[in-house]
Amino acid sequence: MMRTGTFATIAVLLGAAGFLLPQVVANPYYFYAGYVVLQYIVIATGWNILGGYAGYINFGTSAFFGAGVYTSAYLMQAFEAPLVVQIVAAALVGVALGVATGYLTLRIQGVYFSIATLALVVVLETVVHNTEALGGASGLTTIGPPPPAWFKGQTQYVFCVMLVLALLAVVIARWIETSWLGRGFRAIRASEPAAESCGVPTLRMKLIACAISGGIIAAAGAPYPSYAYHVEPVSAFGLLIALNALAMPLIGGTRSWMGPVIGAVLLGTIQQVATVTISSEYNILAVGLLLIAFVVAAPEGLLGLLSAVRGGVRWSAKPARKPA
Amino acid sequence: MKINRREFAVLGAGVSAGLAMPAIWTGARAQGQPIRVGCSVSLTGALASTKNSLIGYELWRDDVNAAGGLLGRKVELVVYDDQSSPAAVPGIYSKLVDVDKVDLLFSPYGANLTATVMPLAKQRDRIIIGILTLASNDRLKHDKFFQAAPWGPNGAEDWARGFFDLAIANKLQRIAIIAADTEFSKTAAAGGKRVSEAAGLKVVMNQVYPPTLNDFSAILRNLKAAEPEAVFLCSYPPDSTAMVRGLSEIGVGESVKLFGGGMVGPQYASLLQTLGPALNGIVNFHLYVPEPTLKFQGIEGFLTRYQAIAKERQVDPLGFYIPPFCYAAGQMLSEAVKATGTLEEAKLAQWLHGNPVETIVGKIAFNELGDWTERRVLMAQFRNIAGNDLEQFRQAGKQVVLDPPALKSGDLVPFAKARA
Amino acid sequence: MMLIDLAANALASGAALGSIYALLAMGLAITFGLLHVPNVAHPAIVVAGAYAVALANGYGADPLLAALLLTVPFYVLGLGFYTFYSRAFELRGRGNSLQSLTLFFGVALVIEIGLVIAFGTDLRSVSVPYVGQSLSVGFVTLPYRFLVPALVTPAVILALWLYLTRTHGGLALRAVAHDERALSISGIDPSSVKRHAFGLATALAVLAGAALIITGPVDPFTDRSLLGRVFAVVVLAGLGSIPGTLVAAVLIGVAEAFVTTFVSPSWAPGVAFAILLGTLGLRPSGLFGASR
Amino acid sequence: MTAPLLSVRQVEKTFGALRALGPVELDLRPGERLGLIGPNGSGKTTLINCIAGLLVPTAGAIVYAGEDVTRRPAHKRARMGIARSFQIPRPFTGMTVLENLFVPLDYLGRGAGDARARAEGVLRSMRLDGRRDAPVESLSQLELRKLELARALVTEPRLLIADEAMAGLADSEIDEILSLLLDLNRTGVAVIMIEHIMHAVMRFSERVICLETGRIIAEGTPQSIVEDPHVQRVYFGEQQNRP
Amino acid sequence: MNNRIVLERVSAGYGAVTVLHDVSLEVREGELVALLGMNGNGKSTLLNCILGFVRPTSGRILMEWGGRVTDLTAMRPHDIVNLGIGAVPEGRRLVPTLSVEDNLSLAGGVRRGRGSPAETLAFCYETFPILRERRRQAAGTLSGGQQQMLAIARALMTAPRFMVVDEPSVGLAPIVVDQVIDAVKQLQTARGMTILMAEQSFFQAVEVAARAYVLSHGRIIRTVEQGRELADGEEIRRTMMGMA
Repeated sequence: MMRTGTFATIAVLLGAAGFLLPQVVANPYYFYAGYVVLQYIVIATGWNILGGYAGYINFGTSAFFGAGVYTSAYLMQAFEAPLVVQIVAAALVGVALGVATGYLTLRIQGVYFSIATLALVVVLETVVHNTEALGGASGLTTIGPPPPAWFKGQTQYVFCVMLVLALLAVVIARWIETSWLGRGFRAIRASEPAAESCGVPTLRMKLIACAISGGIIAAAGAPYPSYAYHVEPVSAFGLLIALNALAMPLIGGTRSWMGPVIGAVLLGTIQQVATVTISSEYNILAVGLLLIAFVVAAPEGLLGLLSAVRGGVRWSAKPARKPA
Repeated sequence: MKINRREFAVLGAGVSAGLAMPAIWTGARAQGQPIRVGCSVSLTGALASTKNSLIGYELWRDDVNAAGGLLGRKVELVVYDDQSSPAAVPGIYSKLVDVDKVDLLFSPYGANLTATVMPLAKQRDRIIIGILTLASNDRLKHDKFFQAAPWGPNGAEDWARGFFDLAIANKLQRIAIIAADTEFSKTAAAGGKRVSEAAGLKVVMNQVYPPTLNDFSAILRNLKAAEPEAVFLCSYPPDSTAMVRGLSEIGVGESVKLFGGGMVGPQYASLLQTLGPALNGIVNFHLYVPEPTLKFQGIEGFLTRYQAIAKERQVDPLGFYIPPFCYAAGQMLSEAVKATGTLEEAKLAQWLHGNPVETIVGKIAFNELGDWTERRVLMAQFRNIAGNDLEQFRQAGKQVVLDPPALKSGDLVPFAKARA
Repeated sequence: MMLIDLAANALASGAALGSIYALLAMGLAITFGLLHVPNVAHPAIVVAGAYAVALANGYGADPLLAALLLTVPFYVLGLGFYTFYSRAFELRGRGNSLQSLTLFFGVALVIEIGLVIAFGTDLRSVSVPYVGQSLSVGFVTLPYRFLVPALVTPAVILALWLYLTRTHGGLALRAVAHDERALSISGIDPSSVKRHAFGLATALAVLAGAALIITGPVDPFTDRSLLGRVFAVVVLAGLGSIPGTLVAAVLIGVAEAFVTTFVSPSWAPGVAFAILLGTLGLRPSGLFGASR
Repeated sequence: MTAPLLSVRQVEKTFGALRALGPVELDLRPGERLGLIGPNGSGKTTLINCIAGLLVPTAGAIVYAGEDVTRRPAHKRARMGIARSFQIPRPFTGMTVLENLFVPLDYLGRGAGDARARAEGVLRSMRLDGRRDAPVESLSQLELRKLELARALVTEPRLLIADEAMAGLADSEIDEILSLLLDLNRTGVAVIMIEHIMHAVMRFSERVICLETGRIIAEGTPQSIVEDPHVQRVYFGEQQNRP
Repeated sequence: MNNRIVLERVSAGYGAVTVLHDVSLEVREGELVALLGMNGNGKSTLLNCILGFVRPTSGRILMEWGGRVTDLTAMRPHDIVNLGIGAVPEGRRLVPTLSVEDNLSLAGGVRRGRGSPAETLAFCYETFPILRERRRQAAGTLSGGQQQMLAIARALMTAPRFMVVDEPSVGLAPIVVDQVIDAVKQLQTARGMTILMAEQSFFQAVEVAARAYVLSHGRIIRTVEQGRELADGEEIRRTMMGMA
């Protein structure tokens, strides 16, 4: 684990670099592509708090993402709310949705939980389809006020906003990981009865994990209307978001905050690059094969692979003692 | 799990290299001479059936290059797969504009995907040709947008107006409107409702259904009960199929004289072949049918060449619907460049606003929003379809044009009679 | 009168639709329900089956008959698929649901693109004489397009039931879900039973594919819209309950038909999942599941 | 006689039609060492799960430190000083040994300031301090057993339930765990020991209870238990005269 | 012909724990041998080694039968069973949702070239009439003793030459314990079956067995030949109870 000082320095430097980037890099394309990668960092990090730390696999990431997208799109349309307000509101909606989902975990576990979250996506998508104020199937066109001049353009602006969100998400994830909260989550993942016996209020902890995770994922959706200028249910609740949300932490490693970040950067970048290079059905084929290859060859993710290569026995049990 | 600083730096370097890759890759290519025209096509995902538009672009490119190119330069296409996902489109078009430095743009297919490009096109003040998008420029009013679809000047309301004109002309009073819950269908349905109300027709049923529906029994029963004289249906290929089958299975009742209008699907060979005689009597929109009244210059040659390629690529073997308009989209650009002798977009746009373009889908004149000044959506009635042979659809008389009057090749036969 | 008419028709078409859902979910009820392998690629396999059936139909074969013959190669395909899966996970004594989910997502993507490459992206359908006609009994009218595949389900369930209760292989299959060691002790290799179960589920997928493509046209990405519903059916039924699968699927089908008829078709997909969410909240083990 | 620390009053637990436990009646003095024996499936684990709060009894009451805790969740009982180890060690994977001890310290909040010092103290007393920063995945069986106990002890409970804490250990290792438990007991902690390793239970316990098919069939000093005919029957079967 | 099962210096364990240390024993054709010891001393691990569920870390397990020697050490459980080693496992391992007869036919349905399943089934019903009476009933609804009998009958259905029986008396009422142990004894006396039985019910087991091995902490601490048990009984008992 990185030292807190190092981590804080890197975070601040990255943040500062991000804000200087529009002054240095003229080509807006990198902000478009970077935005998507950053968005996935936030989503994967948020997913990992529930899925990686606490061990509850959320299939329905797109429900939270879509809720965030629509909250902010609606606020933009109806009240011309500034982006900050949209993000905060989206996060709150995500937290509320997370708590509702969390109540499910009080009763159901394992695959049942995962399927329930899948159902959540369909229910929310249906509601959006049938709500005139949210534009139904046609969606909403979301063109807001021009961004502050410093950023040189809308995309640079939302990129920086997403960078801040990504840093925030990672800071939260890292804080959780090293704090009592993260120890509680991981205790739940390892064994709920043992966690209970150590005084961990597992039910409340699961609610908290769902709420934080949901809030972060929904926040990741909030700048989307400002990025794409148009929202509609199919992409807001798309399967790709849910798929990436679980594939990215898996590829990076689910045990530490760094895993989802590495996975999101790697898979997100590959997808972005593949979109504009391979650019055919072979693109999706490559992603599919990549997933299979990772699961088979590096099931603990890159970080797991790295520590296995480096530490050898560190993560595996010692060989059985030789009998006397 | 520990990662030390050195390893983190290595990871970081790898990631930066990954991000920088497209720049390195395409940077070298951008040195070339050709005029580059860029767009995204839905090669995968829900809209993948529109990927035959690529053949339209390619044939246009080949024709231009065979004639010596534009301004003495070859034309080159830069095409990416948007996976039918609107979320992927902004990044792709930024890549096209900012990295690949394309000279001219086509939009992605359809309104939802195009909605995410229009702000970019307007901000960068670029010419963009809309590929079968509907009402995409109504809000932004970008003066360099030109539509490659014959929806007419007031597309959202008017593109299916021919259907209502037919209803009025045939003195039909009671109308039912049924639409799939998708952008295009709903826009059309809403437009249809306004047109009907303005014309004093009575809307006896107005219903939206999810695009995954494949059992229309319930809707058809409700429809029968409402006793409409005309049924305006806005549907997508799978549900169009289900609805047409429902017509044979459940029926719509004796009252219906006019059925169809906005069904996407029976323009494609696969559905024509599947549905065959079940289509008889349906009056539906189309963009091109092989009727004698539609002998535009070059269209037949285009289709012949298209069909050879399509067979090989396993895409729609007829190619009546989208590909000619993609070719025409290219013609708009090449004609403008030829006429003005420049690639300056302001001049090209000015020329396109001022001069009609001769294309393989007819002569096109644009209004200030870039829409066609004249609506040229066809309302064609399926007649005398026998069996499931695809060849018959290449003949005249199978899809008789009823509207617009200028292109008319026959008159409405009431629905039940045409099916009998 | 009108109301009864509509309700009766909704009931009939809902039941038919549900019966087809059950067929779509049947293979998953075996792999996921009995073997606990979260095979999210199942709908993709169903669509692949539908393509195979369409191909055979192109040569004039009846889709259901073709599907029946195709069960053999699909069965073999399933054996291979499971062997790969177990090599990747089970034999190494690892593999959690996250990993197998990701694996199967990958497989689903590969199948989708495989279909695109092999057959293109246009909608495919089959031609059979009974499409476009319906059966009318009193005021209830039911298209054969739904009725015929819907009748396949009870036949499949009957066959499956006979197989599970009357044959040695079936007994082994029921036992493996419960206790692999009980099988070893009976002298039966549990991993070969599981491989066989996977083959069976894959063979069922081709029957489901035939049913799917008789009801309407299919494209390589159709699986995405099936995924949620088939999982909903299996979970609602309670994992592994074969008759429960039919009841749950019919319940969903009828609920959808009623909402379509009496509320609005656009609410139908959500309603099915709302039922699922409600059931999970109140009776987590599904409608017919034993206590966990 | 002092008030009991724990009273199990007519507790029963059924799973469906199966009666796994009870009715069972049992009192435990503060600082007492109680052995709980019985064959597999006799209800020992069900009983301690009811005491620790992982199961809610079907009938009866559990009174701990004067309070009725029958329906209180396990984490609240942990807060009241009931600690337990598990038969199959359940370390918190993905954490180091020290972090494992932080979990109860975090949630039971004993001296948050000197948590680290406390944890290290417990590790020292368990002779686990050498493995402080090792990931739990790398621990040996003995170390896992010790970690299980350390995690239970770090918050200074008043009652420790040790569920087969010595299973699978070598004799010297059993002695090591036993002496740790005796040291602990000397500080006033009551211990319930569930164990199959008879010589360990007999050496450790002041009082032994034998369960069979969910009921207490014998109770008394180790010596009297060994000689109890019921216990003998349970463990050795009926001694019949050969015909 | 010297038909027998031999364990040669077998050690085994789970992960970091070694449960069996260097255990050697043999069971000759026609013998009923008992394996005694309290819970947690390695009886089940030993039997699971024979059955292939636990792989020994060292040592060999051999089956010498009909002049052929087969090394069981690396074989898979079902192959071992089909070779002629019937198993009545710990916890019985019946399939509770299947009927009595289905549980039996599951085991009888594999082709092994020994005995006819129909005859074996008849023999099982003859030996345990209660199973015939309840043959349509789900195994999970039987009483403990009946389940144990079913487990024994199921082992018979695999047409074994040798049977491994793990604690048949566990969790049963005293009267039923006698019945079950008698049934096992009957298999030996009436059918000439070779049996290795792990048991906690010391006296009953010693009484019926030709020889008993006492297992403590994974080692054989004592071998008791039949007829000597009464002299040693008290001492062994005290050792096992931890009072020696």
